[in-house]
Amino acid sequence: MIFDNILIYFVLVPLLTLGCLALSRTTKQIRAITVTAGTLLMILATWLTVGYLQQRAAGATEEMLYTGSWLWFEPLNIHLALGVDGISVVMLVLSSIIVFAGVFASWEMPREYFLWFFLLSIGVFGFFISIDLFTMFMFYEVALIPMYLLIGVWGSGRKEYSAMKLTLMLMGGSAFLMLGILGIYYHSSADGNLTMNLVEIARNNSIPHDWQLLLFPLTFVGFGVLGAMFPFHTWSPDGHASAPTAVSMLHAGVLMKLGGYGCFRVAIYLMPWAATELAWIFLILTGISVVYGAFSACVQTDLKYINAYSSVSHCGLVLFAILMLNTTAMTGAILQMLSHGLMTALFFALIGMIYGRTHTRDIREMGGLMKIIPFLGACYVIAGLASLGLPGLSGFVAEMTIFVGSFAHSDTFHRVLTILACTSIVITAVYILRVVGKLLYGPVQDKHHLELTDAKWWERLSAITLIVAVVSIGFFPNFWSDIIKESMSVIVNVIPQ
Amino acid sequence: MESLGSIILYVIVALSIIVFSILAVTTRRILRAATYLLFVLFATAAVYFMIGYQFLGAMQIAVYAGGILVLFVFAILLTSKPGKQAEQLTAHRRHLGLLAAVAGVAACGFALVTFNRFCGLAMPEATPLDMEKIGTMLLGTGKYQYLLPFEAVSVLLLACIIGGIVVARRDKDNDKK
Amino acid sequence: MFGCGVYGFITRKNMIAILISLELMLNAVDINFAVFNRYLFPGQFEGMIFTIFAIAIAAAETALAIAIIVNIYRVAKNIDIRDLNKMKF
Amino acid sequence: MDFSLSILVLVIPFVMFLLLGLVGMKMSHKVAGWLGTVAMGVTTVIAYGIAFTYFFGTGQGQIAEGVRQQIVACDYTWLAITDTLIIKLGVLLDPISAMMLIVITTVSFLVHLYSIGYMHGEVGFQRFYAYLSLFTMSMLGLVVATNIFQMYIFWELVGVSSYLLIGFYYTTPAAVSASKKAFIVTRFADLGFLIGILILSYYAQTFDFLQLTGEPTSVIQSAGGATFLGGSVMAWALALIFMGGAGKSAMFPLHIWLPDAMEGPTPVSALIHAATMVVAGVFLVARMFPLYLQETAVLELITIIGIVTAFYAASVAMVQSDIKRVLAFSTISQIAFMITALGVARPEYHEGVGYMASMFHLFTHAMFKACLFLGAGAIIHAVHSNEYTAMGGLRKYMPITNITFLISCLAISGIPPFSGFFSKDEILVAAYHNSAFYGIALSVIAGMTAFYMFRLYYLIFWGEERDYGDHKPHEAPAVMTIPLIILAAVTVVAGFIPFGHYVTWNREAFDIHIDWTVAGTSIAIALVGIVLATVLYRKPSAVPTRMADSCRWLWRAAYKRFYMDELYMFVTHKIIFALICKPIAWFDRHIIDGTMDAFAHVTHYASSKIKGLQSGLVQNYVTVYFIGAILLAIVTWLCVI
Repeated sequence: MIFDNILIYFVLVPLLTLGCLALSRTTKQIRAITVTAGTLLMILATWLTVGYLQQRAAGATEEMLYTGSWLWFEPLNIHLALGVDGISVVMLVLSSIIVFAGVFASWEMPREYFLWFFLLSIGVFGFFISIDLFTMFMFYEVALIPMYLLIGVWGSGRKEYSAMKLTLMLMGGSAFLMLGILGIYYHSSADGNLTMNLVEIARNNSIPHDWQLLLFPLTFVGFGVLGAMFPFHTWSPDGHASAPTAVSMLHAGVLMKLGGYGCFRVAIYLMPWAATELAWIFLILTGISVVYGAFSACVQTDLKYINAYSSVSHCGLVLFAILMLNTTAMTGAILQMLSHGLMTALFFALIGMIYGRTHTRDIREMGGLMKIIPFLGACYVIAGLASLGLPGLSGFVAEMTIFVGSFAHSDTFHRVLTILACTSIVITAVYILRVVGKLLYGPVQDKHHLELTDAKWWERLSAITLIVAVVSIGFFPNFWSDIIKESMSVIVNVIPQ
Repeated sequence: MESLGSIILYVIVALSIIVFSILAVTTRRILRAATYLLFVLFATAAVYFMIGYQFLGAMQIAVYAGGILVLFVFAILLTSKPGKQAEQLTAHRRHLGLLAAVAGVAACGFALVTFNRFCGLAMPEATPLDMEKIGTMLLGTGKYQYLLPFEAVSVLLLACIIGGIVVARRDKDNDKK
Repeated sequence: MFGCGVYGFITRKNMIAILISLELMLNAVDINFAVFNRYLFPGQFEGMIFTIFAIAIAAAETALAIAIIVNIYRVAKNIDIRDLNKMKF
Repeated sequence: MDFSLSILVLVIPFVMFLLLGLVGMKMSHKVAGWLGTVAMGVTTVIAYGIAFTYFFGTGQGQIAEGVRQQIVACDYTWLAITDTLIIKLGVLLDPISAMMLIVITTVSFLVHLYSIGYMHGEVGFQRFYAYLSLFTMSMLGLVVATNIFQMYIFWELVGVSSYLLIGFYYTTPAAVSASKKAFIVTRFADLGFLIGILILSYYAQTFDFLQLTGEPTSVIQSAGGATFLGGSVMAWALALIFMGGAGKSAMFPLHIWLPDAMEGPTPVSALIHAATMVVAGVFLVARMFPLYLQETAVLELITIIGIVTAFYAASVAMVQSDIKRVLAFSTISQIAFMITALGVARPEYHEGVGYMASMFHLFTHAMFKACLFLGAGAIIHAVHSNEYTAMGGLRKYMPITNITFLISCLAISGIPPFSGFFSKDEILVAAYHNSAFYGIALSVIAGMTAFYMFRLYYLIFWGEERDYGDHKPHEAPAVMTIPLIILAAVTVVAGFIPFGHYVTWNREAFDIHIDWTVAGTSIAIALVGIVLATVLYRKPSAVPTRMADSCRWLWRAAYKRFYMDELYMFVTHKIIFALICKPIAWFDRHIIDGTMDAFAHVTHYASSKIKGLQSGLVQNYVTVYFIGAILLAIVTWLCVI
């Protein structure tokens, strides 16, 4: 019945951890539980990937594997429909790695923190495994609420303000989303029995054109707000700056990918005609957000703000690539999601550790940390180079695929925008090196920085897991890009050329 | 046309009602307002008599003029030291009130004028109205009879009495203060 | 008369004055009932019965109002309407 | 001998990088140093083996009907972007890549050897060797790339390793900003390179060099004459690709990073800024030469940039005070020579003598420039200062360095017995063939090169004696002088290698014959330069200072590198940072954030206003109620009629 499908465990494991956490008392127990949960999720993800690949190798051609759907709410015909294709497998792997690293990055946190943390992860995992529109939206909300509490309670700086702002803006986004989903639901099938299931809606493809023109912007903006599209990105710098380490890791790493994944899975997959029509508006917006994020990162002084703006720029690139509507660019987008997720998580983990030691995030006050904390310094340089797009690390692979894919459009409008996006690699180089130069190299500015201790074993573990992931994608990209490309071609041939 | 006398009488009564009600509302001293209210009540009773509803007029005089007004006087004496209550009003409230009153009168006047079906209608012949008829009407259960409202009002009055007593009962601890 | 009642109700500060204007308004209504009944429906007496009931209820109401006023006076020592805004939002 | 061994050339340095990088800290300096050098030695031996079997070996269709075949040793698909555009990692052997293999591995091995002595006692010694092996790996990868994307991948890796090496002394802010500047400028050029690749890939639908250079004409036709702002798209693509090369080889507009890159340790400058990295641009143009031949306009552009850079660098080098800066500018001008040689090369004159000449010059230049840099390193190591004012009359104290320095100076200024003469002479021949103007310009610049090289030589080794206080400058230790001697020996011998037999643009053998008229003029100009330098600088005399004062303005401008750096700094800091980034950040903080906060504020204000209505005054309620009732009446009345 429900328990034979592997996907459901992605939600059950965090639920179980919530239960055990509620009972646990000492921090030792808490750590034990959270670590086992993290490792369990990692094992689940790898087992899912292996199983998925075997099924694909064995010639399973239908789009979604491990499908199963249980009726939930009769009148609206809402099912808990689960299913996973290449892209969601990749996303699940990403989120499980980040949750695992997140657990280690928040070692000294109290019990309640982990309660909300795992609730957040339930939302995230649920979102990726569900194919039913309504369940997707529900998990999306489940992922939003803990954000407020985690930032509000354990954050730093103007935490209440940014927690409030973050949640309100994302709620605003999800309001658009709700409109979009309802619109889609009511047009989901011509013959009357309306369905929430993504795959069926795509197959019927019965949403009339004029409705598509209305619903597409709604859903795209709804998810775009989370994916930090240009005008709606202001929550990201504040939200990340005042969130605790692991939360901003999970948020920047995975939740922003929820936006991108949603855009592409719901907005484009279900309303392809409108996608081709309206792509140019959003292309301009995302084009701006790529360059805009990079430029504003050049002048920030707070470490987390720099990283937040760089996530705005990279996620803008993701949305930019999705709107190119061809297989290469979209595969590139998913790769970029994967690589950016890992990179930002690594960045935030390191920034958290540095902040834990120097208690300041202002790069003007810090300097010459390379000699004092060599391990963290080296990891920071690797993370910087990865987000810079150094070949051999994941950033390069994703960006190149995106640029090659988006070059496929030969009209000058696309060409100009692509070149604009390409310039972002230079600006990224500028602000990454500025930070690395100020933070790690140069003379030590603050005397009492001298006796800082280097990374502890759990901090090393979380950093190393992420670095290994980034390097593995960088060295063997074909493995990932094949998985994504297969399931992407199914979606792309829905789009009228 | 009716007799000249009744018209004159009618005018006198109407004028008195209007004048006294205006006075009642605008006087400084509360006691004087009560007296003006008394005159207004008498004038209304006169109107009832004019249209031939003697029972109604009597009721009015007995209950209103007699009962309620006396209550008022008691209340006034109980609650305010005589002669002190010089009231002054904020201009804003006065204008607001005036505006509301004038708007109300205009609306009702306008409504009356448009239904001009009956103005200038002569007084129809007075149907005999004796107490026995009123009694049966009040207590009968036929088509035009009002037993149910009668009972309802009686219950209401009972509730009122009890309420009044409870509310106005002298509070034990209050006195000790 | 009804107009004066309304004006009085709104502008007066003293609660009893308000009650008086209330009475004015009620009487105005009673007159209307009676007169309309008399002119339009000479046969029936709804208007009159209505007025009778109206008067009865007015009496009850005034009694209660006075009781409340007395109580308020005992508590607040003055019956100025503006001080009674405990029930603010 | 099959070439599967060739992949080892890449793997060994990479393994060394990982080993030294991760475990290096634990090792002592000695162990790490020798381990790195031995590994590099093994790579050099393998590279030599491959190159010789390629050039001299028979069999396996090395030389099919006179054309030396391009052999793809191995190919591993790295990333299949689309079914036609596949990025492969592999090794492609053809004349220029084999020649480059020799150059890179020899220089890198000698630098490894040299830096054991030079870097003795430096903190982070192992890290230095790790970066060196990373650099060598990426440079070798770049050279043997089978497709243009693999070249781009290693191109970026070279950029990063040069960033790490330049910024080795990361405690000094100057080194940090220099490495940052180097990386950003090269990164900017790589952007051009990337866009060029993308255009090429879109039109030619392939990355592979064999297909691109195999039948260039079809590649150009495939562009279908699409034009973009005037020039044909292919011309744009090739120009952009050249821009990438220009950035890496420090051509005129993008040269600012090279002089500052001297902040890095001298062995780094020797390896990167003399022999290998700067030459990447030349190698790129050479690799894509058949395509460039289709677009002569681009070749003209290349020639012009080459000549401008050569002249600019030569003039600036004449007045620099820091010896490493002089050598840096001389590198820029020599690279410009090679680029111009490629620019002027046309298949119809003399079977593309320009192409062969530039490759030959590349080979010889790598040798003697590395020798010069290592020599300079030895001098700085002895005198502990870069400025020539602190040197003078060193010939007594450092005889070996003196001789090797002299040999390389003679080579670079093109004096017959040395290799520099042969390669530079070929370039001049090719230039004269193309157009007399280029020829004359190049010979004048050659003369200037001779002048500033010997100015440098005399200022260091001759001139009046500085009082070196108690500790006299001693000869560099053996491990540093051996590479010097080897390089000097090679510079002497290299001139006589019949380069034409091996490296030509269409891979047919072709023998060089010296065209004595051109050679004569170039030798004459070079001698004039040398004589002028000896007269001015051999004896400490006031003549040079008086000359400098006469044209004070020009001298200062040249010294300040014609204010190019200030211009760049102005552009980047003032314009980009102040006028773009800050307003955007401000805009973001206030306008967009502002609107969001404005929403919050508006709702708050509205709610406080509504709150006022519940004033608790009974009478307010009554009035409102009453007016409402009347309005309602009116409305119903209106609707009724």
